[in-house]
Amino acid sequence: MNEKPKKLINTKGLRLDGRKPNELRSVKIDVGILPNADGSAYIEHGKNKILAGAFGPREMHPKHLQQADRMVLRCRYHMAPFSVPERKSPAPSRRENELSKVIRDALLPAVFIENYPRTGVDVFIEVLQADGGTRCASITAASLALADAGIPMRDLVVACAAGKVDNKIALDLMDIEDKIGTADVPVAYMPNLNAITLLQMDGKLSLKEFENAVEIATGGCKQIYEIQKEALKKKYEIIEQEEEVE
Amino acid sequence: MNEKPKKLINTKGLRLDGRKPNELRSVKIDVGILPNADGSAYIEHGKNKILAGAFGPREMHPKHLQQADRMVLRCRYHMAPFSVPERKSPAPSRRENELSKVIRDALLPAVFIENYPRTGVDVFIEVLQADGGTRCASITAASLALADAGIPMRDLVVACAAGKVDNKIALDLMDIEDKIGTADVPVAYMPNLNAITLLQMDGKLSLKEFENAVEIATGGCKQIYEIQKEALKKKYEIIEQEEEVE
Amino acid sequence: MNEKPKKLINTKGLRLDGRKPNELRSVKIDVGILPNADGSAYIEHGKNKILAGAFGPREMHPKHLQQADRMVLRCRYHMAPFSVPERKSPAPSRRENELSKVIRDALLPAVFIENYPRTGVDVFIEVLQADGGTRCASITAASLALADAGIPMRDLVVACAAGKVDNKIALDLMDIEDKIGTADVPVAYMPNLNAITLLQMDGKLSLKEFENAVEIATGGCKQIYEIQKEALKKKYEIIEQEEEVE
Amino acid sequence: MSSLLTRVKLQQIKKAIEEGKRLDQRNLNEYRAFSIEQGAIEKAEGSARVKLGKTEVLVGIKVEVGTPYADTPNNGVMTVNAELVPLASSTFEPGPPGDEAIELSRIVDRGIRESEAIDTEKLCIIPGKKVFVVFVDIYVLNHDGNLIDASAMAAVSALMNTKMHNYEIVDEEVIIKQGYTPLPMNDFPITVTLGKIVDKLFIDPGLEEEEVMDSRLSIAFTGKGEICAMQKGGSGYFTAEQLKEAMSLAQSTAESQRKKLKW
Amino acid sequence: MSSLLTRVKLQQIKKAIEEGKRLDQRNLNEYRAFSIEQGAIEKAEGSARVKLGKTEVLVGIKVEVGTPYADTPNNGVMTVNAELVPLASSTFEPGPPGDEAIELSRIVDRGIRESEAIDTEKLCIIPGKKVFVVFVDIYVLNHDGNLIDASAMAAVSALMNTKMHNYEIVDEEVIIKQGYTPLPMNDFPITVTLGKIVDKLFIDPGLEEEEVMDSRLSIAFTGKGEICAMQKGGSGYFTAEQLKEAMSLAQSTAESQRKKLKW
Amino acid sequence: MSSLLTRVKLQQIKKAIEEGKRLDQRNLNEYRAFSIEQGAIEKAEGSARVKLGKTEVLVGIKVEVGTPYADTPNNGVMTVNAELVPLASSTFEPGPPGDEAIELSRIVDRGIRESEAIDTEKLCIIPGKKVFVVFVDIYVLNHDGNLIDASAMAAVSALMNTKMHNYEIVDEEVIIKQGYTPLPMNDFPITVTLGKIVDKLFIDPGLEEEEVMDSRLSIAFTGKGEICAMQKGGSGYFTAEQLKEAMSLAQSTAESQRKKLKW
Repeated sequence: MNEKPKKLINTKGLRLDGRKPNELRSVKIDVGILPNADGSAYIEHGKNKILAGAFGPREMHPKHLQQADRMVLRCRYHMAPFSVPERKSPAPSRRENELSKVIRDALLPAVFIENYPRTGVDVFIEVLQADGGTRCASITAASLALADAGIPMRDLVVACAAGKVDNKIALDLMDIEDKIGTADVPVAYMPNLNAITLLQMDGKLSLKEFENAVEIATGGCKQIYEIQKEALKKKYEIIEQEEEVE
Repeated sequence: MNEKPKKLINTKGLRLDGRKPNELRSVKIDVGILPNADGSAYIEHGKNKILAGAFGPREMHPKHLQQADRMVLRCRYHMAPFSVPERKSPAPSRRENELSKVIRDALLPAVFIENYPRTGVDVFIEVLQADGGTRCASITAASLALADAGIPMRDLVVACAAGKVDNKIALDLMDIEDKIGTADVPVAYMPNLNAITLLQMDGKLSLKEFENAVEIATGGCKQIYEIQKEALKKKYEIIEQEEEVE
Repeated sequence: MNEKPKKLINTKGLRLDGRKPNELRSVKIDVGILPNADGSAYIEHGKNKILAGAFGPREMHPKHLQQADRMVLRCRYHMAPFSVPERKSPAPSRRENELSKVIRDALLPAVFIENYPRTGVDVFIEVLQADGGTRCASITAASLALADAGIPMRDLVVACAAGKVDNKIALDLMDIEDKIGTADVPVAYMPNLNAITLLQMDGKLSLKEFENAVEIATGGCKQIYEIQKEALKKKYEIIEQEEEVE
Repeated sequence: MSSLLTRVKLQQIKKAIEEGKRLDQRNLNEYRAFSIEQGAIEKAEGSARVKLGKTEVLVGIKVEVGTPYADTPNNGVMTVNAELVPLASSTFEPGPPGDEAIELSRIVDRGIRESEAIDTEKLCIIPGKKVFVVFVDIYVLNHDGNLIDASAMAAVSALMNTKMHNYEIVDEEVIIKQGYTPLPMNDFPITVTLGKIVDKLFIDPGLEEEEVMDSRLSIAFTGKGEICAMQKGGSGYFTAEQLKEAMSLAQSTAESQRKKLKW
Repeated sequence: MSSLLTRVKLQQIKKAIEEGKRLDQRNLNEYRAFSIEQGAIEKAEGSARVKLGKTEVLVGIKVEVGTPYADTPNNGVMTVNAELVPLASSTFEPGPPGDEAIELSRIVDRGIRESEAIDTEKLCIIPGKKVFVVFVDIYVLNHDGNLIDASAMAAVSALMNTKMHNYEIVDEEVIIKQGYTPLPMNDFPITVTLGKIVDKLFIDPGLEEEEVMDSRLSIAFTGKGEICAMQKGGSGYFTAEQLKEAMSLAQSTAESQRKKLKW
Repeated sequence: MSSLLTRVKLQQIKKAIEEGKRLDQRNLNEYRAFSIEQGAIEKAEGSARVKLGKTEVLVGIKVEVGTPYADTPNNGVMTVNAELVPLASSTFEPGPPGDEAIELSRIVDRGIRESEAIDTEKLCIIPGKKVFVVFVDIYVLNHDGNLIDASAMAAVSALMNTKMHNYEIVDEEVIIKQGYTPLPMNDFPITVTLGKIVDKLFIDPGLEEEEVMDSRLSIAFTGKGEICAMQKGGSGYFTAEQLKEAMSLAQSTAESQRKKLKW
């Protein structure tokens, strides 16, 4: 039942799910959906389903990790045991540990960390269903959770990958394309500052292909950025309406 | 060699060890047998052999667990590797963790925790041999260890189970009855206050059978309560005698 | 390929590597080779290759381990995964934990621990290649790392084993002799004080054989002591030369 | 926790209940409204997301081939795990399950196991060698009280929603075929939790009520109304009379809850 | 630990020993009285409870079927584990064995292993595939000094008391039969520990003596009087002369201890 | 870390780089001198010790028989682990690998894996059952900056130096024979790391430079000049223009580094 398809792009130039090479999967985002978190967001990016919650700024524990001149940002990327085809142990894997670190490195450039010295902010990311590109969708949601928590930020961070499938550079790989394809380049981006904050790669690409991949990935980021902003606006419209009612 | 018997109650109405359905196993208790603990008790309940030691009230470590308005009670239920037919790893299992929690919940109602704010009391329970009903025997011993340590208490807590074997409600199941029987209801009880402080159940019982089981379990508790008090008295008689001699 | 030799000492009285029974393996030592450690030493003892680094005296963490009247010495003996024929997990084994403790007990008698109250000194030992006698070579290197860090000491500690192979007491067993031989006696020694600070044994020896083994082991220690002192001197000659040049 | 709420509010809650009222306007024997979304995680073999007031629990089911226990060679295996993920409450810490999570998973486990809800004999592939293992993973997404009932409800809803791959056995190897079969279920338990303050009992405690209540009692009932699991929690106690009242309150609540489910 | 006793008392103990006396009236070369209760845990394959002064150690033995080590395919396996359970001393913490417990288990292990006390060849079931594994679990129930000797004595006593199930092999499977056979033993080691303060040696240190002594030396002897294991501990040292004195003191003590055992 | 250096020195380093200079007199695009000693650990199947400035990394390779992954039954397995041993820096703590060590091992892993440096098909012994497992253990012995490049270089050098035992298969068992074969290698990647301060890029950051730089970019190149792995680190970012500049700088550096290696 795990037979691999031979072609990822058909003769009409379409991918297995009908997308064109430079087409995003559908992206839906809701902000502020976790009552107990200070900020939160839920993203469905293709079949990925991911929750992000931000807590803080709050007193930093343990104390010896406090920084006298800035806020400390911590991230935890975690996958639910049922999020992947074979049950995943709930203990964090080395991959999850690495992704927690690179996601933090991707969010940090956006945050005015000097604003709240001695405090800590925790971002918890839970992947409920995974279908390729979870680290990107996690960053997109986590940056909204931070914004929703009222953390001062230079810009939202938005992320999307591009890769190489059937010898073509394609946008936003889903799981099977990631597995069978020959390269994957996840990119996180702050559109207003034209700043790349996450960049990883595996596979093989020429320098030219790589530049092409980064270009179409940032293009994808710009599209998702609009959805991000819309989701944030919607949350605050609802709040304003609620306030009017009161 | 592990052939299961077909009948747990024979035609004369007696169980595999010759007891009647509403008969306790033999219970022997010694108080104050651990020189280094502040209070201690040893119980042989049937073939169960269990030690409990109490330490405190003492300074609570780590400090952030201190409570400004009360004493903190901690319990650890632990089984020796050789206490069961197949060697048990000494690392605490999920079952041991759960039992530590429910035993603590069973002892707490008896303790005047507001008497010693900021302090901690630790109760350590070691099951040296297990034969069904260890949580009950542990509670019986642990409450004596607390009393022996001089912790002010509303009453002793005493525990005993009842269950259903061969379609009959029976008192104080031993291991094989617990395994083959169809229900087990462990009950902890403070006789003077008529207060049930532990109640668990697994198996299937009608509401009526359940009420019956609780009734005969509390009956068993009352019998063991006498043995508890006797053991406590014996310890203090010995001390008084020793003091007279001096 | 793992065929065991039948004889460890041949008809000429020589061992598998050509040594006589009371002959040491070659020992080379360099002091001060780790730039980031406060003191360090590298030893090649036969095919053993071991690094030791000392850090401190420095503030002791965690604070509750501080001692008001003395310095605290901590040791960690650790083997690289590639140091032994079958890859070793990098997590410390029970053997490594025990050796960390006995090595600390072997070094402590040499250190004036009352000189730096409230501080801590850490000695980290990494076995890069193991060939029998790693605990002894580790002690020899670790005591030099402490001296190189400027920790005040009564004497250097030097260590060497003796054992029984082919019914003969022999000095400084290598791995295969340790495995096939019938006894091994590692000894650590402070030559100036004639003080034995580590003594372990496994195998079977008569009291007389044991005394003989300790005697030739301390003899070996005395030889290595000269190499130790030479290595320390060399380090400080180089420093003095460098200072002259400046 | 008491730093999270003013002592005043907690006192009010307590006082109200002692007077037979609740601050959220519920009657003492009134359950909060709940919703169940089955199949929320379409890539899992089964799943359900339950909202009970603001408490939210997601359960995902994975079914994999494994080995049976030595003493039940003809039965499949069920294992329940609960994660109190830190985004659900500022009081939850990342890390391996603590006592609270372990107790939660074990209560849910017993309710399912003792009611014999899953027909584990039908999960046997090759007796003594290969069986299906059903992993029930409880994921608490928001904590607003009564995690036990919400988790039990989500677990049972997810199991009722579970589809296993069809398979055949070739040379003792399991070969997955096209199509799916529902997980074989005999029954489903309903778990009802009530709280106690002094001598007042109330159904389905909310988070703030949990902080002031003396004790908790959770009871699971089979489809025939038998009791199949029970757990007392908290630092208080029940008298025999209170217990009787609690049992009857729980049973009638379980019946009315069962009617709301369409299975 | 020094907070547990007044410094004054510790000074007295030290001073007394320097003068050749002990505060508990023992001679320097005098062992505390001990008792051995074999079979204390009747459901284990073997067990023994040893009291040495107020020190109390329980050892239980389990014998199970397992796989041999690759380099000894014809030999059964022995494994020793020690738990310093927290009810034995306010200085013992719950959790995985620390350095002290690990050292304790390894000293006891070496004494048994190097004396070849267990006839491990007789524990082979199917060479290279199945052997008996002997689990020696040391449980320290009260700590009043010299855990090494008490544990070694309890471990050996438990092994001498161990009975294994009879079995037969059918199709490479081990089938348990009725009846029992004693664990095959060749020998049993006696372990003697002595302490040193300045230049005075004394046998069987008590807890308070352990707190003031410079160093410790533990020596295991076979039935023929050979040395089969040794371990120095503590932050002090032994001169060659002290070592010689210690060895002879230990050997004569081991002989008299051995006579007290009836095996 | 800033307690390790005076703030003054860190300010100087930063200011110098902003002016296009480096405090250790290197040009921005200049690598530190390095040396490679292959075979340092003669008892391992392969090993290499790399010094890059004062940074020192030892990699040892063990090759053992294991089982393949289910989805690649015809391929051997490679696994990379990194230990930041505490003698390498006062900032490294003993214990299981932290985030930094895990990231390091995963970057090195991806460079080797994605360049298909090892011919893993030749490491298959019995398809689906037995393959060779290549353990790459990175041991950081001194930390003076740019652990990524030093570790990648040491790992590749060790693999190029690795010799496996000859073997034959008898009854599905692997029998080791006399003699050795080199590990089958197709290619070797070169990894180049650069730092960024404001808009200045510089190659091969030293330890102090790492403390003041905004971000880091590591790129691995195959023998044909393709990119095969990449990782951005640190709390800063790259603009599209900076990224282009970084790629071209890294590529030319990788080419000149490759020429210095004789393989």
